[in-house]
Amino acid sequence: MTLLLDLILGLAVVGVAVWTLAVRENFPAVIGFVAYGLLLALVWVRLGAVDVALTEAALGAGATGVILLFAVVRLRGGRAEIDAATPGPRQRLAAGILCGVVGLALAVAVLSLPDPAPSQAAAVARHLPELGVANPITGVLMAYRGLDTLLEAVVLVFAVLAIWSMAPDRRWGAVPGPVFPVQSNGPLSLLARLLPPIGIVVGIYIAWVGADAPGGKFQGGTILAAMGILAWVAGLWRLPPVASRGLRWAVVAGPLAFIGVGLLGFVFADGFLSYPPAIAKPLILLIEAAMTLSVAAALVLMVAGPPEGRRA
Amino acid sequence: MEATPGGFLLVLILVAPVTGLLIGFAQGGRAAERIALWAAPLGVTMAMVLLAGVLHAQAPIVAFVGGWAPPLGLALRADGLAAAMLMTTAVIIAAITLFARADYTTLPGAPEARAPLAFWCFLLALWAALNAAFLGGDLFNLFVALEMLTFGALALACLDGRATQFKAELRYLLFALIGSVFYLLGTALLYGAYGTLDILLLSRTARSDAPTIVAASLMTVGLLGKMALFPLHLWLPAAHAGAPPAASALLSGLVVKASYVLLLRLWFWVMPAALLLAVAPILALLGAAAILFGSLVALRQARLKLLVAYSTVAQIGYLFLMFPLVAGSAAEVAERAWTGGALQAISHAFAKAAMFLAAGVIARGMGHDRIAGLHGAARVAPLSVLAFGLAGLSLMGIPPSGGFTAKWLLLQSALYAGQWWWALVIVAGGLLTGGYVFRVLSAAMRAPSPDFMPAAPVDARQERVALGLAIISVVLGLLPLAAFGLVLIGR
Amino acid sequence: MSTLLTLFSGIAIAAGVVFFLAGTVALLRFPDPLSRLHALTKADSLGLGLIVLGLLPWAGGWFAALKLILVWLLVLLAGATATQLIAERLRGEDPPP
Amino acid sequence: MIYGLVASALVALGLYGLVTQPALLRKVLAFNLLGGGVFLLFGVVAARGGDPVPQALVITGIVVAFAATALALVLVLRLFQITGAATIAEDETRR
Repeated sequence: MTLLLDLILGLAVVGVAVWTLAVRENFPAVIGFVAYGLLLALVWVRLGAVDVALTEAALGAGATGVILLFAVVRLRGGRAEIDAATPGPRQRLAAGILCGVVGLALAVAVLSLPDPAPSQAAAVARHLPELGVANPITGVLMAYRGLDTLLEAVVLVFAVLAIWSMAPDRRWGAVPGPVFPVQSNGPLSLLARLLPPIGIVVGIYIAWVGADAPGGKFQGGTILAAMGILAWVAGLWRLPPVASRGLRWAVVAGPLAFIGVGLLGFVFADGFLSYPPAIAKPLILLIEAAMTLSVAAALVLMVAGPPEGRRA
Repeated sequence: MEATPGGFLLVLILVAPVTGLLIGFAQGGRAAERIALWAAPLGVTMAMVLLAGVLHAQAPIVAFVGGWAPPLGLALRADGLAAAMLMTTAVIIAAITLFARADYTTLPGAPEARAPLAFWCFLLALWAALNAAFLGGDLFNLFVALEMLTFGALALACLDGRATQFKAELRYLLFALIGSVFYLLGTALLYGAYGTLDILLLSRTARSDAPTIVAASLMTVGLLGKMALFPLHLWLPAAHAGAPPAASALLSGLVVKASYVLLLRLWFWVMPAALLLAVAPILALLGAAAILFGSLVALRQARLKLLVAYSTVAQIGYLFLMFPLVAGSAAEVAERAWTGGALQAISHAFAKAAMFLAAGVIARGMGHDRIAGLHGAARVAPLSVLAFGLAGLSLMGIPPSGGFTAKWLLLQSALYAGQWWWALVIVAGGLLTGGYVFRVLSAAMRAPSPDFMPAAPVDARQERVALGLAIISVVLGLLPLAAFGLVLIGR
Repeated sequence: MSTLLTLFSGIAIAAGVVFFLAGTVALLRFPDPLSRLHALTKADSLGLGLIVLGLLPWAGGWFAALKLILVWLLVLLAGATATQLIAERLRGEDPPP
Repeated sequence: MIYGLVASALVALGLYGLVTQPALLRKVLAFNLLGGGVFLLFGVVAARGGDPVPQALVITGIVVAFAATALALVLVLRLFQITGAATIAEDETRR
């Protein structure tokens, strides 16, 4: 029964992927991609990885889908150029064979992975009490592999600045992204008024429970970002200009808090990013709170894009 | 391996530029510039202390982040190679900081502008990413470092905001992303097979089974794409030549070396010797092709910056000649080849950074970078032409430059190992390099036409920085060979 | 008691699935966008509501039950808004009949 | 494991799309399909060992992939705004 379910789900994912690649128009392709992401989230649930399922649904399908849609709306035409650049059947066959070989090699490699599978599960669980958290993923992300997470948070700052730096010089200092007209009534405006209070509670809740249950800063931050984007698109909230100090501190608060707590580890514990067991959980929650804010801010800015409006 | 004293230094050298970047970004362009100016001497000092520490201990310095030992936690390791690369990075970044002040300064009271903020932040960013890439002891952590590197390199290269550059950088991004994906696939398989991604732990357990072989192939192809080894070099010339000079110097001199060091770690640490023996000749063959192809194409370039970029394609090739010479050779020959390879990476970093900076100054002074029209360049920017020539000596491998020592070590070990054909490639590459360097120099030395006017005044300090880097690339060859025993520590 | 609950849940969820199926068939078979929207949202809202209803007894605590109901309400809200937006757009594009 | 095969198929498909689709937007889309396959491979590895570590790696990976996508799309849009080009095919106007 479950095998059948997995089989159907697997086939559906591959089917949607094929369709997304094959369909000629951009818009349905993006819709197909969002469906693909949601199906993948289901697969993650089937694999027992609810944290990843939440991340995939929120970031992989949701946020990625939004920026792809934004791009589709703004990229019009180019059909002739695209057709001219389409590779011929022989090139496509060569590419197909090459990709097939890669896929086949992967399949062989996966099927010949050793049994029983090596696992760090026991080690991860053994040290969780020292951290005061119950969600093993949070333990890995915040403690054992904290450096990965810190660098990843910095990557988000890189991305925001890199995106901004693509702007034309004359737009520097302006508001990021297009400015949407205020929708004083209509369904979008209603949604943008109704949903954010609920969404903000849900986002903070998901970030908060991350210590002990599936959830965390990236999932919660994405929900917060979605609320911000909704209010922005409905014209109810104006993004601060890129020159805004407050905005920039919001983007860097998470990684800075991470580094700050990490450096305190030199004084109070066994070195960088090491938490004294007595206050490990409050420290982790502190970092998570700052990171939630920064993730949300960075995501809104990444969706909005480089500054386009007039100088503020 | 246990954590060693001094591990905090590894953390500081990684965290300091990150913190500087974050605060600089938040506080704006002028703050970022000031932070970068302070970071340069601090960085060189930290790298020197670290290098002295490794030399003193004659063993790698190791830190376990958060006190969690691998396989659960992440290790940072500074062996001799890492210490040498960190030092190289710190010096070149400091030089570029000095060079770039003329282009990207924000005057007091002036509003923040786009390019200066982005430049100083991403200079710090690239520095942090390079440090992370040289120190990282975990294959996934290194993936994150490589991504940081890609983003930073991309942003710096696009700083001028020209459309042609966007196209070149998109091509770079596609190569880099496919490279990342291949690399990541490999790490997934390795984790599935061994339950760890720590380089040292893997080196003790790696087998020659199907998952390992597939992982090794995928990761190697991915990294070769990122470092533009022939025939995956297509993106490099336009991406590096079109960037602003300070960015080109970083990209060509340092960024490609991060993938190289990672490739060394993958093959000389992680993978079992039997696999390495099989793959080494293929890598060297590609390297040889890169040397010959890159040099020949460089010889035919009409533009100075593209010539320098194709020269990078060629010089990257030398880095791969060491693979078959280290693998399976007697210890003494292997040590020579290893030292030669590492020294080539270092001396090329200095020489290529000098060359790109000099080319940038020359292009600005002349108003263009067409080689045929460079007559009079030696009069407009004499020190830059001198820097170009000195750096060229190192690239050609003429004594007493660092490039000479590197290529001489490789050549010797090729002969000792009985693989004389690589020696032929080294000599041929040197001759071709001489050809394209002299082409530029002879054009630059020519007297200009009587009505010649420089397009813009050149900045004397920028010229001196380029010359300084070129001199370092030469002086490296005057150091006693024992000094390079450093890169053997922890091998 | 528990057999009765199981029966209740089974029927509610089965009914919900039927509504989903009907909505999907309508999406594929109906001729114009407006009638597709009409059928789809009705069927999905009710279908999800029935499934949530069927799951409530098994939620294991009032907090989880509340979350299930919240999910349904949010889907209702989002569905209604999206439908309105699509319909508005359609009306704006087509000439009035 | 079924999902190991699904992951391999997704990687092959995504790679094929990335290489053969000429439009930049579709290349970015294919890159994300490909990413889904790569992450799924980590998921299979995690499920085999009941191990949370690869799951944490995937969360990091998804965030990085999103950042890369956002950056790539901005580059694509800027290129389009300036030149009207929707591909990176070589054109003869350069140099």
